[in-house]
Amino acid sequence: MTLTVLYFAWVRERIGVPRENVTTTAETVRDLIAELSAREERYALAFSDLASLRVAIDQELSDFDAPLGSAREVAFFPPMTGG
Amino acid sequence: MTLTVLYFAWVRERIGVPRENVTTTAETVRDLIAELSAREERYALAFSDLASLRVAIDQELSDFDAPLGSAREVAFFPPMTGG
Amino acid sequence: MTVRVQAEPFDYGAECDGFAQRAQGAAGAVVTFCGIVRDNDGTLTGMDIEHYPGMTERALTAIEAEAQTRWALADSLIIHRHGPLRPGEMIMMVATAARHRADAFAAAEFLMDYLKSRAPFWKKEFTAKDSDWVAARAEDEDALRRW
Amino acid sequence: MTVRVQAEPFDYGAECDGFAQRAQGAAGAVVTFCGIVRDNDGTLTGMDIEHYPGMTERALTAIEAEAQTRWALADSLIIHRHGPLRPGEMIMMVATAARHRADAFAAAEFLMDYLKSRAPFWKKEFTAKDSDWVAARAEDEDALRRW
Repeated sequence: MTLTVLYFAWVRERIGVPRENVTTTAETVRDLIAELSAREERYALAFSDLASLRVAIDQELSDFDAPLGSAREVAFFPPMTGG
Repeated sequence: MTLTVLYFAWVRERIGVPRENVTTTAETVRDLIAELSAREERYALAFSDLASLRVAIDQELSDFDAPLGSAREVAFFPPMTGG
Repeated sequence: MTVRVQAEPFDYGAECDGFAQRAQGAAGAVVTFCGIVRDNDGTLTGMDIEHYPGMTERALTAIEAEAQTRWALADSLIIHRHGPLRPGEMIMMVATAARHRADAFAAAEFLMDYLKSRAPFWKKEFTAKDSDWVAARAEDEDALRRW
Repeated sequence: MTVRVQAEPFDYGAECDGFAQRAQGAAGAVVTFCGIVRDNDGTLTGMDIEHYPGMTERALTAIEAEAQTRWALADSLIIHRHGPLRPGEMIMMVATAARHRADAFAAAEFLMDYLKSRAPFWKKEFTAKDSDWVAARAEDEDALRRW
């Protein structure tokens, strides 16, 4: 499965790109994070504290144990600070 | 003591004037109401239900047992409906 | 802190804009409220607002001063009209500016709750058939208890 | 119900005016909120707001729809800017119109609470020395629990 993975705010800055295509066999968000973290230090750093991260699947807020299913877009970002 | 007595909204309509000077020896608002009510039917009618009336002494909300003291202006009106 | 009691219409958009412009820098949050004459499903032909000149300004100023002691406000504004109004016309507005939104919202609601029941205004509604003084609502009196 | 996400400034006064004009007749109460970039006692030189195009509009539309189911709203509006902003500039606004003021106030506060913590915006603040992402405040997350 190939996903578009997006990063925002300091997650984007740590990983160094705003988006990338990721080919993965991960079943859950948590699996995907483990896979990316194993790849390179910059991912491990960005994902080191899950409590300070949020995830959206196909533009809907989700959680780390959510199955990726037929997701096309996964986004990682810090807690939102709009308004 | 001579007071300026003001009436607003339906109190004004029942009494028939927006304001008048009243010479009185009343010690409290309640005394003044009794004095006016004894004068003419229109006052008795306007003052018949004190629960639906409010009073201000010198432009400050007060209550029926308040002493008139050196008041110069007493106003009677229904509960307020601003906003 | 500003209080204006007037028969003339006011320009809600211009008032909001001016208020927010003056708040810029000091405040991060501006809340405004505007009250409009409802047409009551088309039955209302007009409204007349009576007030107590002198006491009205005193009461509104006191309500604003009380809000100022309760919340950290950068500024506040109350405008209230009196006299004849048509359905759809704006009756009054309040505006509050504060560092954070919770203060601005709470103060605006406080100003509204108090001026509804503690400022000397009385509304008379006119229909094609008759006219009647608007009765105070128990929920407006109850609303004061939360402060 | 309107949602606008834009880099351009918006005219708060004109938006308030237009919103209130459209509400006239149906609604008796209009509430607006405007968020302004605070200068943090003069230390802030600017702000940059990042967002998630696509998800932002979806999230704001969903928040407005939720408000619509909870309160009897005649109308609502959300405008939120992104990109670089200077101190004193307006970041965003919401407006609500309802028959009674309690609904208009509650819905406006609900929209604010939700868009603060559930719409994908992130603020970065710049000073003369450095820059940093604004941390989410625990009290903003807590504010959601009252709804």
